[in-house]
Amino acid sequence: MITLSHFIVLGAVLFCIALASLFINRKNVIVLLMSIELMLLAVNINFVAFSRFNNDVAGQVFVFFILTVAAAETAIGLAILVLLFRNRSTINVAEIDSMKG
Amino acid sequence: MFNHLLSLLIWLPILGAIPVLLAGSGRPNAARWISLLVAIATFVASLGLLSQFNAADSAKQLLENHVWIASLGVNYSLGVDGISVALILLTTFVGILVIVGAWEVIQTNPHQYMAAMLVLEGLMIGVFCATDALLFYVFFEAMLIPMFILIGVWGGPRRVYATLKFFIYTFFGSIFMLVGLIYLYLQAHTFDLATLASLPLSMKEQTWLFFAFLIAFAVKVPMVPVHTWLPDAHVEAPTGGSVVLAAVMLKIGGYGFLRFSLPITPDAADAYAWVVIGLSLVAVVYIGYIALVQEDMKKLVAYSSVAHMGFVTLGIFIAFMLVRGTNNLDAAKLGMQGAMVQMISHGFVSGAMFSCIGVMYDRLHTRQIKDYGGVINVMPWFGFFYVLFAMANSGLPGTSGFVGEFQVILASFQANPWIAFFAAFTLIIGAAYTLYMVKRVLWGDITNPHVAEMKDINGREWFVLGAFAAAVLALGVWPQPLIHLMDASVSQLVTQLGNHKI
Amino acid sequence: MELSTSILLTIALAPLVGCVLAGFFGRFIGRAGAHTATILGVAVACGLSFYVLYQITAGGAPVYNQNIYTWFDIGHYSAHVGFMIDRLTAMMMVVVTFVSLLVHVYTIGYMADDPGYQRFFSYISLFTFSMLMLVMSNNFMQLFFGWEAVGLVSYLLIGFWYKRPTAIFANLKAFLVNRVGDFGFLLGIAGVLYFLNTLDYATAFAAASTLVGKTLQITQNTHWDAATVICICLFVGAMGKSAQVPLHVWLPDSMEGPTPISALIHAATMVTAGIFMVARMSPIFELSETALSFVMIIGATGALFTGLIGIVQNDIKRVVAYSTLSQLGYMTVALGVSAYAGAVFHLMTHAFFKALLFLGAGSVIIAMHHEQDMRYMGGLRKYMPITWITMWIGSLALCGVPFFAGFYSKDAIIEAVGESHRLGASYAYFCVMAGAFVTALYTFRQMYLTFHGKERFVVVHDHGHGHGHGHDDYAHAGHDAHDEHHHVSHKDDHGHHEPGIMHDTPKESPWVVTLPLILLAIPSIIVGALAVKPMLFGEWFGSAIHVNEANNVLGELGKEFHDWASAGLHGFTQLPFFLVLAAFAIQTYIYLFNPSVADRIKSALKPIYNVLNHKYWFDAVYYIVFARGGMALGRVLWKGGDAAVIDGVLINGSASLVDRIAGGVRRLQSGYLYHYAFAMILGLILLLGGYWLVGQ
Amino acid sequence: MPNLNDILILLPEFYLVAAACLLLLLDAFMKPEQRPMLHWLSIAVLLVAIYLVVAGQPSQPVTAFSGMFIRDGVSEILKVFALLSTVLVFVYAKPYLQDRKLFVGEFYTLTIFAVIGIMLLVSAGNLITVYLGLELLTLSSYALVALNRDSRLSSEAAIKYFVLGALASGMLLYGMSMVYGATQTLDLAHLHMAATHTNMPHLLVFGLIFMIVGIGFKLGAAPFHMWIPDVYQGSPTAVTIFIGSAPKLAAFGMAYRLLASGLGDLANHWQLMLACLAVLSLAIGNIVALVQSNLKRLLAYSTISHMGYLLVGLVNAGPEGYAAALFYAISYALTGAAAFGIILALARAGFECEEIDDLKGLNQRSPWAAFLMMLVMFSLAGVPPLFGFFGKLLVFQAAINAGFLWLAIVGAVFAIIGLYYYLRVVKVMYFDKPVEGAEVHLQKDASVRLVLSLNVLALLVLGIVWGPLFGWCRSVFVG
Amino acid sequence: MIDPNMFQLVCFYAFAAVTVVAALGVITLRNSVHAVLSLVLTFFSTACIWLLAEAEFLAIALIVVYVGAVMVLFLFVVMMLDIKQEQVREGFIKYLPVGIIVALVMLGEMLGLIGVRAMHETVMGANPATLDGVPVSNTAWLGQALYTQFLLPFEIAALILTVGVVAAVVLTLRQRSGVRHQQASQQVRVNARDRVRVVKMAAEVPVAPQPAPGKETTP
Repeated sequence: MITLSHFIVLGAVLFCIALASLFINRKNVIVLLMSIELMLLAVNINFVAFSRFNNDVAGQVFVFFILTVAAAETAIGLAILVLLFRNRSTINVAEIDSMKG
Repeated sequence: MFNHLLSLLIWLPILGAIPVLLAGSGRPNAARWISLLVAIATFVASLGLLSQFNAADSAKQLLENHVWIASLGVNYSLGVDGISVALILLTTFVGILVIVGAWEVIQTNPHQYMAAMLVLEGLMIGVFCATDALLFYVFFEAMLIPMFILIGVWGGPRRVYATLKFFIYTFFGSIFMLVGLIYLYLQAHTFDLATLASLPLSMKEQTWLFFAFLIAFAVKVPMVPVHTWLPDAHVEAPTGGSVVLAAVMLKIGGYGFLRFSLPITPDAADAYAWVVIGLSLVAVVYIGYIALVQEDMKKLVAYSSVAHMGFVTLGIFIAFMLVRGTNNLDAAKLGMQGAMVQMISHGFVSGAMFSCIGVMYDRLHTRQIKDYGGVINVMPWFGFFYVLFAMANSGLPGTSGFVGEFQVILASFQANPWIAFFAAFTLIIGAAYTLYMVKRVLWGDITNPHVAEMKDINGREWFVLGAFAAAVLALGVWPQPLIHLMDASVSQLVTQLGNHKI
Repeated sequence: MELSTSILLTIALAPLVGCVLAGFFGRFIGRAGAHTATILGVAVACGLSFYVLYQITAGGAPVYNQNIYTWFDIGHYSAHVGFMIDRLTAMMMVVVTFVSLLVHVYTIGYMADDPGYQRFFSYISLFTFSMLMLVMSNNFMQLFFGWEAVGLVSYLLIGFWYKRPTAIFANLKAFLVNRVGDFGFLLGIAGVLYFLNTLDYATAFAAASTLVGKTLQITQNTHWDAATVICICLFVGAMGKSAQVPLHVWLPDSMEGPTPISALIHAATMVTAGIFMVARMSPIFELSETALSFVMIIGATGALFTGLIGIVQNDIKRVVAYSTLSQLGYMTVALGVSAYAGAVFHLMTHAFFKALLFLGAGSVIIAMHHEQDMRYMGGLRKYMPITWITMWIGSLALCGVPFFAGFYSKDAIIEAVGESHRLGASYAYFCVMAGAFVTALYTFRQMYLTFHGKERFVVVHDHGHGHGHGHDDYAHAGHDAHDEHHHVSHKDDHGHHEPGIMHDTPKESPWVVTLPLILLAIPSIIVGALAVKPMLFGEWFGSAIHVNEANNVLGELGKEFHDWASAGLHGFTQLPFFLVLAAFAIQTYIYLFNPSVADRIKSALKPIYNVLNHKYWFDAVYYIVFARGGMALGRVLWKGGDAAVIDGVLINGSASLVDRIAGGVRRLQSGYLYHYAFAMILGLILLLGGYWLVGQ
Repeated sequence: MPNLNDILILLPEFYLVAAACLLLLLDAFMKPEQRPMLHWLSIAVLLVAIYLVVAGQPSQPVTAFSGMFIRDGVSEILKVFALLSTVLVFVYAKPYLQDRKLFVGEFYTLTIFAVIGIMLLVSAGNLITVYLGLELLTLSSYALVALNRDSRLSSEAAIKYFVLGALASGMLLYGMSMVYGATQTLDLAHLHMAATHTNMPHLLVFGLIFMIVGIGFKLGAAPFHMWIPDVYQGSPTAVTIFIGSAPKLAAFGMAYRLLASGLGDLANHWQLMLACLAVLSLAIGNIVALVQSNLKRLLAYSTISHMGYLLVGLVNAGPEGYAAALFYAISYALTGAAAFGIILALARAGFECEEIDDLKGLNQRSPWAAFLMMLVMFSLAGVPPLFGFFGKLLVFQAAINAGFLWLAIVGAVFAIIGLYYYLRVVKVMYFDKPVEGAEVHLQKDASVRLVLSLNVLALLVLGIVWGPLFGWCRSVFVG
Repeated sequence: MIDPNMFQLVCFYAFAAVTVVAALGVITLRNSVHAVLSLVLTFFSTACIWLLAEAEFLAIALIVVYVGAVMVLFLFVVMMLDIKQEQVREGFIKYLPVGIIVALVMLGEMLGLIGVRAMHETVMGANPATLDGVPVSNTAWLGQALYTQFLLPFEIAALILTVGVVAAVVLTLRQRSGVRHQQASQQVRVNARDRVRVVKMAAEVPVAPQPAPGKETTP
C-alpha cells in the first residue's frame, strides 16, 4: 500500500537534496536554479499527495499554479543568468562576490 | 491668548527659528536681529508668568490640555508650578544672553546657529511645561538634536567625538526611561503625570522604574559615573552651546527627578536614596579633585558643574531620609529648596563662567590655562566679572552659588552629619580648583605676548556678563523671592514623598 | 533711646557706597575722588559707630536686635539679614571703623604712586563693609556671610600686586586655608541649626542650655556631645580666620599685600573675627569643657611657638606678622579659659598697637623704598623720628610694659590662665608666660635692627634712575625679599635694587602717614588704663558675653583688682615684667653693643634656628601633602578613574567592542550566495530544532 | 461563481492591471522623448488607484472570488500607503533614470505590476492568492533589480535576489503544503478554524516554521536577511527605493494574513520565533550597519534592524501589536522612501552619491538637502518628535503589553547602537568639510524637490500629529 | 498474483528511487548538460509517481511544461553559455560532508516533526475526482475547480506570465547601437543616385573602417 508517508518522505528527501545542493554547489549558478526546481518539485509532490489523500482538489490546483509560476520564474531567472554572464563572463558562484560585508 | 501662555512660550522660539533660517546666510545681520527679537519676546512673555502665576498655590497652573493621541489617551497637556516657572525664566533669560553672546562670534552660518538656539530654547521650555510624560519625553529627546548640531558644527577640534558622545550617552539614558514610561502607561492607561504619581506600584516595579528613571536623569544631570560626556561636550561646544548646556540642560535632569522619580516611585527612591546620595557626595569630592588638575578651562568648569549638580541630587534625595527617616518635613523642604536654588544659581554661574571663557577664547583661540596668565593686566573689567563668577562658583556668600549649597548642607546635617561633612568639602575643593584656575589665568604677569594684545570686553560682552552678574548677586543677596516662588510646590512635593505606594 | 535702624544701615552701607564709587567709577572720579569718597564713607561709619557706642554705653539704649529683611524662610527654618547691637558689637564697630579710617588716611600716602590706587580704596572700603556686616550680624548666616566676605577682600588685597608670583600664591593659600576653617564653621552652623533649630543668635543662645546631654551619633556606637561638636566645629572656623595653629600658615604669607591692609586686616580686625565670634558664642562654648580646653591648648601653642619664629625673621613685616600670630594665640587662650572679656579686651588693645606697628613698619618701608629686610636698615631713628617714637610706643604696648595698653590686657590673660583649672591650663600658663619673654625678644630685636645701631645701607645718589622710582613701585615690590632664600635667588636687573643700596636718604613719611601713627599711638598708651576696669572686671559687656560662674576666672582676678594705676604698679613686680626686662637686656647687649653675638648664637643653636627658620616645616608639609598630594590625587582620579575606567573601559571600550563585533559579524555577509543560502537554511534548522526541543 | 460585485470589490486591482497593460502598449508605440508623459501618466494612474481604494472602502470586510480576496481595513490602509510610496518612488526616480538611460517604460509597468502583487498579497484570503501575489511582486522585483543591464553589481544583486527569493518561496510553499496537509484547506478563514481542530498539530507548526522563513525573508529579518544589503546596494537606486518602501508594507500584510488571520491560534508558537528573529535582526542590522561606508548598504542594514522593530510589535500577537507593527511599517515605508529619495535627488549622471563620504559637507553645498536628510536620519533613529520615534514607542508598548519586556529592552539597547550610524551620516553632512571639487546638489527637478520636501516634512508633521494615522491603524484591528 | 497494492508500492519505490538518484545526479554531475538531463529524468519519474496518485493532469502538465518548456530553456542556456567544465566541481568534495550533515539533520528534523509514522496509517483511498458525487476524470475535476473557485488565482497567474515575458524581454532584448539592421522600407525606397557617389581620390590604400564598439563580452 502506498501511504501518505511515502510521498511525504520522498518530498522531504528531494527537498533536502535541493537544500544541500544550494550550498554544496559553489561553481555553477545553473545548478542552483535546478535545485530550486527540485525544491518546488518536492513541494508539488506534497501537495499532490495531500490533495489525493485528503480528497481535496485545492492542492492539485495549487500545484498547477506552482508549475505556472515556476515557468515564469525560470524564464526570469535564466534571463538574469544570461545578463550575469554577459556582464561578468562567469556564472561561477564563488566569483559573484563584489558586494559583501 | 493668555490661556495659551505656555504654548506661546514653547512655540514662539521654535517657530521664530523659521524666519531666522529663511533670513539665510546671505543676510546674517537680519538673522541675528530676528533671533534677538524672538528671544526678547520670549523673555517678555515669560515674565507674564510671574503675573499670571499664583505662587501660593502648589497645583499646576496655566493649564492647557488638548487631546493629542486620542486612541492612546495621550494629551498635549501643559502646566507649571513654581519650580517650572523658575526654570522657564532661567531658560528665557539665558536664551537672550546666548544670542547676544554669539553675535559676532559665530561667523559661519549664523542663521543656523541662532535657529538651533531658538529651537533648543523652545524645547527646553516645553520640558518644563509638560505634564504629560510622553510629551515630556518628546521634548526631552528632541532637545538633543539642536544641541547635537550646535556642538558638532560650531564646536572645537574634537567636536565630533564630543557631540556623538553627548548624544549617544543621553539617548542611552533616556531610552530606558522610555521603556519604563511605556510600562507605566500600560498600568495606568495614561501618560498623565499626576495620575502616574498616584498609581499604586509594587516595590519590585518601583525599583525597576526607579533605576530606569535614574539612568536617564543621572546622565542628564550628570552624576558620577555617567558624567564623562559633559567635559567633552563642554570643551568642544561653542560658547553658547556650553552656556545653554550648563545653564539649562543639566537642570532638566534634576527636574526630571522631581517629576518622575520622586512622585512615581517614592518607595524605591527612598530605598535607594543612599545610592544617589552616595554618588552625589562622590561627585563633590572625586570630581573636585579631578577638576583641580584640569588644564583646559572649559573642562575645569565642566567638572565643577558635575560637582555642583551633585548638590542638586543630594538636596533632592536627602529629603527622603528627612521625611521618612526623621519625619522632618521642614528640613526636607530646606534641602529640596536648596537643590532648586542650586539649579537656578548654577544656571547663572556656570553660564557666566562659560561666557567668560568664551570671551577669552574669542581673543586668543585657546582654552588651555597655561596659555594665559596676567589677563587682568589688559582686561580689568573682564577680570572683575571673572573673579566675581569664580567666587560664585566657589560658593561665596552674597553670590547665588552660596545659597543652594548652604541650604543643602544645613539640611543634610539634619539627616546625617557625615553627609554634611562630605558635602561641605566643596567649600575647600571648590575654592581650590576655581581659584587655582583664576590664579593661573587672571593673576600674574603676562608671559604670553598674545595675552598682551587682548582687548577688554566690549559693550556686548559687558551686557552679557553684566546680566549674569546682576542675576548672581541678586539671587545671592536676596534669595527669598525665588524661594517663595517655589515654596508651595516644594512643600507639596515633600508631602508627596511621605506617601507610601505599596 | 532706641538705636535707629537707619543709622545702623548707614554705618554698614556707607563704606559700601564708597567702595562702589571708587571701584566702578574710579576712572571718572580720579584718585582724589576715590579717596575722598571712601574716606567719607568710612568716616561716616566711624562717627556713627562712636555715636552708637555712646548710645549703648552711656545713652542707655537697649540692645538692638532686628531683622532687616528675610533671606530665606522655609518651614520653621529661616535666615535673615539683621543687626544685633550690644556692647560687644558696638566696641567692635568702633575698633573696626576707627582703624579702618586711619588706614584709609594712611593709604593716601602709602599708595600714592600705585596705579591701583582707586582699586585699593575700593577694596578696603569693601572690607570695612564686610567686617561691619560680620560684627553687626544677629544671626549665623549673616555672620558666615561677613566671615567669607572679609576672606574675599583679604584674598583680593593679598593679591593686590597681582604681578608678583608670591602675592598670588599667598592669596590663594590664604583663601584656601580660610576655607578649611570655614568648612568647620559651616558644619558648626549646621549643627546649631540641627540642635537649636534656629540661626538667630538670640534664640539660639536662649536655647543653648537645651544642648546639655544631647549627643550626635557619629558611628553606630559613637556618640559625641552636641555642644562639644558644635563648638569645635565653630572654633575650626575661628582657627582659620584667626590663624591659629595649625591653620596659621596663611598669615605670614599674607604680608605680600600692601602694608595698610596688613595693618587693617591681618592684624587689627579681620584676624580677630575668630576671637570675636567665639566671644559672641560664649553661651554655647560655656557648655563644653572639652571644647574650651581644645581652644586653650591651640591658642597657647600658637602664642608661644609662632612667637619663636618671629625671632629669626629678617623681614620687618614678617616679624610683626608672627607677633600677630602670637598675640592671637593669647586671645585664644583667654577664650579657652573663659576669659572672653580678656580676649576681647586684648583684641581691642592689640588692634591699636598692632595697627600702629604695622603702619610704622609701612612707614619705614616707604622710607627704605620698599626694602623690607631689616638687615639693610639700622639707625633710622634719626631720619624718621615720629615713626621711631610711635613704633616704640607700640612695641612697649606689645611687650606688655606696665601702663601701656597691652599690659592690662595681656597681663590679665596670663593671670587668668594662671587662675584656670581647665585641662591643659598649666601647659597654657607656661606657654603664655614664655610667650611674654619671646615677644619681648623679637620686638626689641626688630626695633634695634631698624632704628638703632649702624646704618647698614649705603646711599648712592644716582639721578639717572631716580625719576622712575615711583612708577615702578610695584614692579620692584615683586622682588622684595621676604625670605633670605628668595633673596639669594633674586635676579635683579635694576641696579638700584641691590640690597642695602639706597638712592635717596631715608626721610620721614608725609603727614598722612604719620598722623595715623600718632592717632594710633595715643590709644596704644591709654586705652588699656581707661578700659581695663569696666571691660575686664566690670559688667561692661553685660549680656553680650556669658560666663558660667564656675569658669569665671576674671571674676576671681577682679576681686584683687582695684584700679588701673595700682594694677600697673603691681605689674612691675610680676614675672612677665621681669621676662620683658631680661629680653630687653639681652637684645640690647646683642644688637647695640655686640652685634656679632647674634651670628654666634645663630650658629651655636643651628638646629633650633633651622626649625624656626623653616617655621616647623608647616608650609613644606602642607605644600607636599595638600597641594602636591591633592594634585597628584586629582591626576590619578582623572587619568585612572575618568579617563581610563569610565571613558576608556566603559564608554570607548564598549564602543570599540561593538565595533569589533561589527567587524566580525560583517564577515558573515561574505558576498557568497551559498553562504547566504546556508544562513537561511541554518535559520530554518534552528527554528525547527528549537521547536523540536522546546515546543514539543 | 464570481459576479459583478466581486469585480467591483477588486476594482482598484483590475483597474491597475488594465492601466498597466495600457501603459505597456503605450510605451511600445512611444517615442523616447515622449517618455516623460508616460511618467506623469503612471503617477496619475497610481493616484487614481488611491482614489479608487479610498472611495470603494467597504464598511465591513468583504470577500470576493470565493474568499480568495478580502477587502478590509488592513488591506485598504496597506494599499493606500503602498500606492502612495510608489508615487513617491516614481517622482524621485525620474531624473535618476533619465541620467542613466534607464528611463524606460518597463520600469513603470513592472513597478505597477509589483504594486498589483502587493495589493493582491495584502488582500489575500487564500494561500494561493498569497503565493501568487507574492510571486507577482517578487518576479517584478527581480526584473527591476536587473534593470540596469550593463551593471555588474546590478546583475549580481539580481541573481542573489533571485536564488534566495526562490529558495524562500520554496520554503514558504513547503510550509504551505504542510499546513494544507494538516488542515486540508488553503482558505485562510477556514485555516483559522481548522487549525484548532487539526489532529496533526506538529505538522501544522512545522508548516508554520517554513512559512515564517518565507515571511522572514520577505521582511528581511535575520537570518533571512542576507539578500538585503547586496540587493539594496546593487540595484539601481531608483529600484532600491521601491524595494525599500512598498514591499515592506506587503511583507507586513503577508505576515498579518498568514500568522494572524490564518494561524492566529498558533500565536504562542510564533510569538517566540518572531521574537528570536527580532533580536537577531536588531543585532545584526544595527551592529553591521556601524561599519558600512556605502550609504545604500547602510540603509539596507538599517532596514534589517527596522524589520526587527516591526517584529517586536508583531510579537504582541494582538490587535494592539498589529496596529503598532502596521504603524511602524508605514512609518518605515515613508521614511525609507525619503532616505533613498534624497540619495536619488543628490545623484546625477556619473555620480551615484552612494558613499557616505559623498555627503561630506552637504550642509554647505545644499543646506536644504542636508536638513532633510538629517530629519530622515533622526526619524530612522527614533528621536522624537519625528515619525520614527512613535513607531518605536508603539512597538515597545505592544511588546511590553504582551509580556515581552525583555524584548523591548533589547530593542532599546540596539536603538542606542543604531543611533551611532545615523548620527554618523548627520555628522558627515554637517560637521565635515566638503570635498574639494565634488559638487553635490539637489536635482533641479521641481517636482522632486517639492515632493521630497513634503515627504520629509511629513515625517516631522506626522511626528507631531500622528494620532489620526495611528487611530486609523488601530481601528482596522480593534474594530 | 501480484497484489495491485503491492505492485503500486513496488512501482512507487522504483520511481522514487529513480527520482532520488536522478536528483542526486542533478547536483553532482560535472557536466551541466548531464545535470539538466538528469533533472528531466527526475521530472519524468515524478510524473510517473503522480500518475500512481491518479493526478494525471498534473503528471502530463509536468512533462509538458517542465520537460517540454522549462528544461529546454535550461538546455539552451547551458549550451549558450560556455562553461568551463573542469572548474565546475572544484571544492565540491570539500563541502560535501557539511552538505550531507546538514541535509541529514534537516531530514531528521523534518521527518521527526512531520510525524511520518502517523501518516503511515493514511492509505490512499478512492480517487476523489468527483463532481456532484459523480466520478469524473482528474482533468475535469481540476478544471471545474480552476475556473470557478480559483478563477482569481488563474487570472493572477496570467498576470505573472505577462510579467515573466515583460521581464525576460526587458532583460535580454537589446537594441544595440552600431548594429546594422535590415530595413526593408528603406531598401525599397533606395535610389542608385543616393547610393553611389563617384569621387576622385588619391591612389592610396584605404584604411579599413573600425568596427563599431560593442558591449558584448561573449564571442
